[in-house]
Amino acid sequence: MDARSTRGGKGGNTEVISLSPLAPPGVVTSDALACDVACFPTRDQYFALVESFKNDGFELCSDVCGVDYLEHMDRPLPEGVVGTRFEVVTNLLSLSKKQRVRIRVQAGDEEPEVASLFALYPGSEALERETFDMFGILFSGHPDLTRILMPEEWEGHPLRKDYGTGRVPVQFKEAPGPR
Amino acid sequence: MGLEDLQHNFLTGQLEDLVRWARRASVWPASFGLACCAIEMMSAGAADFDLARFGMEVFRNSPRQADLMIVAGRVSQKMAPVLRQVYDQMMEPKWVISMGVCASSGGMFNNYAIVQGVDQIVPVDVYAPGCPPSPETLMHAILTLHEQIRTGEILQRRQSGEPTHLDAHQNLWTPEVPVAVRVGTPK
Amino acid sequence: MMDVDQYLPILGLLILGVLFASGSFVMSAWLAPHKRPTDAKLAPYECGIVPEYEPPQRFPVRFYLVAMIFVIFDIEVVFMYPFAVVFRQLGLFGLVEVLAFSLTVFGALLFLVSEGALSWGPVKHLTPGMPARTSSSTIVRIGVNEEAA
Amino acid sequence: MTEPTVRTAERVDLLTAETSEGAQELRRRRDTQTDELGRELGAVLRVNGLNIDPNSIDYERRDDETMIINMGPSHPSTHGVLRLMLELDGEFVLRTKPVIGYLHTGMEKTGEDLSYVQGGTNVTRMDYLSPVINELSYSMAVETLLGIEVPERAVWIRMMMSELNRMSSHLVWMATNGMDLGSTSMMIYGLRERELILAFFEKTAGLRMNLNYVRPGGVAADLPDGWQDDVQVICDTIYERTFEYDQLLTGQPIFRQRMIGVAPITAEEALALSVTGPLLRSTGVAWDLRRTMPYLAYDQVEFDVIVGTYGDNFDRYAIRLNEIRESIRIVRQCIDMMPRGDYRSQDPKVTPPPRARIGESMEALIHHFKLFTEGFHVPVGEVYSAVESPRGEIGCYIVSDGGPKPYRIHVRGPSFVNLQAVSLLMRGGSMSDTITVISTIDPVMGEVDR
Repeated sequence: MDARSTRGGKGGNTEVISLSPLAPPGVVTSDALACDVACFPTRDQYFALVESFKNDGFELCSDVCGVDYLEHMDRPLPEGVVGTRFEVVTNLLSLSKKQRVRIRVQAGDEEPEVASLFALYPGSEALERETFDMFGILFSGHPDLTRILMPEEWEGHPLRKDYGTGRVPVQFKEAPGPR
Repeated sequence: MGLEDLQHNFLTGQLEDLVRWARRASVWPASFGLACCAIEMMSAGAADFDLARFGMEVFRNSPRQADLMIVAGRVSQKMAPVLRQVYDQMMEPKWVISMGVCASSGGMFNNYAIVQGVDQIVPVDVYAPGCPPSPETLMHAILTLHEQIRTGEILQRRQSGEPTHLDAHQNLWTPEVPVAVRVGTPK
Repeated sequence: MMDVDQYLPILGLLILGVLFASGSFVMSAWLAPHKRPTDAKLAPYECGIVPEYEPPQRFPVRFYLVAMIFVIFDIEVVFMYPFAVVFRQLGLFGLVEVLAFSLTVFGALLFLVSEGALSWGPVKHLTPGMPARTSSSTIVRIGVNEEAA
Repeated sequence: MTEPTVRTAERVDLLTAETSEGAQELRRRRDTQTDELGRELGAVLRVNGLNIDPNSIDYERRDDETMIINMGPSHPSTHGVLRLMLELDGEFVLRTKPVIGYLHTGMEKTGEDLSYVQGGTNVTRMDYLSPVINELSYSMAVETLLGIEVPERAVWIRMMMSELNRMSSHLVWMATNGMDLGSTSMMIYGLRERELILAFFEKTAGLRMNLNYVRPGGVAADLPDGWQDDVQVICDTIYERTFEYDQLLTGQPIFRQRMIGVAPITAEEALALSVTGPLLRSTGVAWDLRRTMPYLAYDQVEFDVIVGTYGDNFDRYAIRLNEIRESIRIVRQCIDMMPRGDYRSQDPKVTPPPRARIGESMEALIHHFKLFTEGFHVPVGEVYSAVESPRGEIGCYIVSDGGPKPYRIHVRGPSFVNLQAVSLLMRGGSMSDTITVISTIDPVMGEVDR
């Protein structure tokens, strides 16, 4: 199914993005699943790939977020990529070439850990803190990896799939209150 | 010996009505804007829906000079102790309007992050429905509060059915130790 | 003894002052509702957060310099009052005397200002051509055709 | 009289512990490492290659010389519940650390429980000053996943509504910025003009704010008839009012003193901090998604992208003021070129049958019932669709696993990223400049904390 529609929001030119020459070898790219191109580096190719993109004209790192594939470990992935539970999705934007590229790196199952992009893009500091706060994905090399959205002594990472939504059953009788 | 030690009799009857009327006419809100309801509260205070007509000319920023706290918006778990702290620091007599469904009952966000109803933290007097309540709804809530003030007991506002004569050492206002405000981590 | 009645008005003023001050204290203690200080209410208000660190006692010296300027003018005015009362009798001599006095005091003020007591402004990163701008002179409009490279 | 409660130490600690956030706070100088002191020069310092000389930090400044205060959650001029911890040396700001999360509503978790039909109501409450633009980025993401086409009229209605929403958001900014700088009359004028737009929203979508108007597949309802002269009145009144604001604020010495030359930012610092929107355009970088990556029908209307020169507060004010005029220009072209046709795509997968047919045919009833209870299924895939909101690039990243509910929905909030420039913009400035810096960044805490 071609998920591309002319009026759709992706904008920019959609032909497959050629990796810059200094990108580490063996990085799989495919655009079967998405409108823009997605690259699937492994954990140790991740920092080098982002660095190659930065030198290739991607000046702005617009988004870093985590995804928890607990129920979809068998999701469709290009061949040669081993799907793990946690994934970090980074979105780079090139102002000169008016292009976006999405980098999906598999972050591992139990203690997900990925290199931090702070040295390349200081703007990703808060985004990585939020991903750590919500998913528990560690970012090695991050200046101060603490919680950003949840209160300090909160246990657990709320956006994980095995974390309950904390729904309170709707009470119709007199609600408990300090009255 | 303060105003609340006065016995109810014909001599002091008029004085109480006078004090209640005066208090109703100039209730100053503490601007406790949290989310979308805060924008509606601002437009309620601005030119078109002027709140100044009800004596609420100015939104006091420090709780020391405010009588009414309008909780405008959704109260998150991180914000709950701060809300309680600001409420405690307000001078008596003080009232609370819970503006919007998120403040009144958690609204559409029934999840780990939102306190399901601000009356688990502070005693609330008037609940304003709506998401966000339009300025007219907020004004209706304010007028209901004015009625409560005008007809309510003069100072023993918190306890209903309490003997009118007040024991000076009895702490009737708010519980001494702040209520355990953080609902904790639901699993 | 006959000049005692000269001081009667001052006595009257003194009594009125004391009466007013003590009266307001007594009335407010008598009529105010019962104070119920809780810990939260006594805590300093810092936008809802109870601060952990006590504010440092040593304030930067710049605040004291401003206080100094006030003291200078205060002293000057204190000496003006008695002068104003006997202003006519003293005549020219009094005028010159007061002018000399205020000149010396003004010297102290000049020293203070030269020390930078009043240069408080923030670190302004002013580049040439910045100040004289209007809301349309400071922006560049990029239309459809001239695409900024 | 009641005995005064002695503020014994451990009772105060109970109170302090209640509201303190531990590691997220700004610690005192003696227990922070040297590179963390770099926050004094903004987080950008720790990136090599940028011309900030690290020896301008006074390392041996002792703790009792500086004061750490909270410009905390309930503060009149922090535009919502943003808490800034400032380290002050007398009147000047050294280090700043924003502590956010006081309005965290768990919207991304709630978004995973709502079907695609209901998702709009959740997303629209994120950036409550520009609800239409949130819904637009969400709906375009869903439509790209579904691969469906939106009819021509719906595209133009969406564009006009999002431009009106940009105007109302900039008007609120003009109002609160004026109020922060002491001009309460600007507050009254700004919110008075905004009422005109809100009245039109109420007439079209039924709600003043949080209107669930732009939905996957088109818009909720057609424009009310006679909408042309409503919008015409809005455009004319607000256009001449912008010159009144210009006259009121631009020549005013206090306004100029507090805005000109305060908190400048250069292009590389802005790009390094991934700042977008008026904050980035004020440094001279002409990046406006409506122009560079056109979506909807922005390539068929002509408008100007406003770019600043010095990158200071005054530029950001001038950009927002002129962007109101540009939006008016776009809305006027929308009135003339609004195509006819239906306002919602006729694809049965997304659009429920018209109300009248439900009474007649059983399938229509079943179709309507199924659509609104379970919602439509979206094919497997992921998409990131970005749109230009008044504060910057708002992007909606949806991962769908074929079910009626999004498997993961993440919204990239522009103010969440722009807030990182706070420590860089505020260093060296005076305490009163922090107010103007927060105001010109224009954060909306709903989309920062999501």
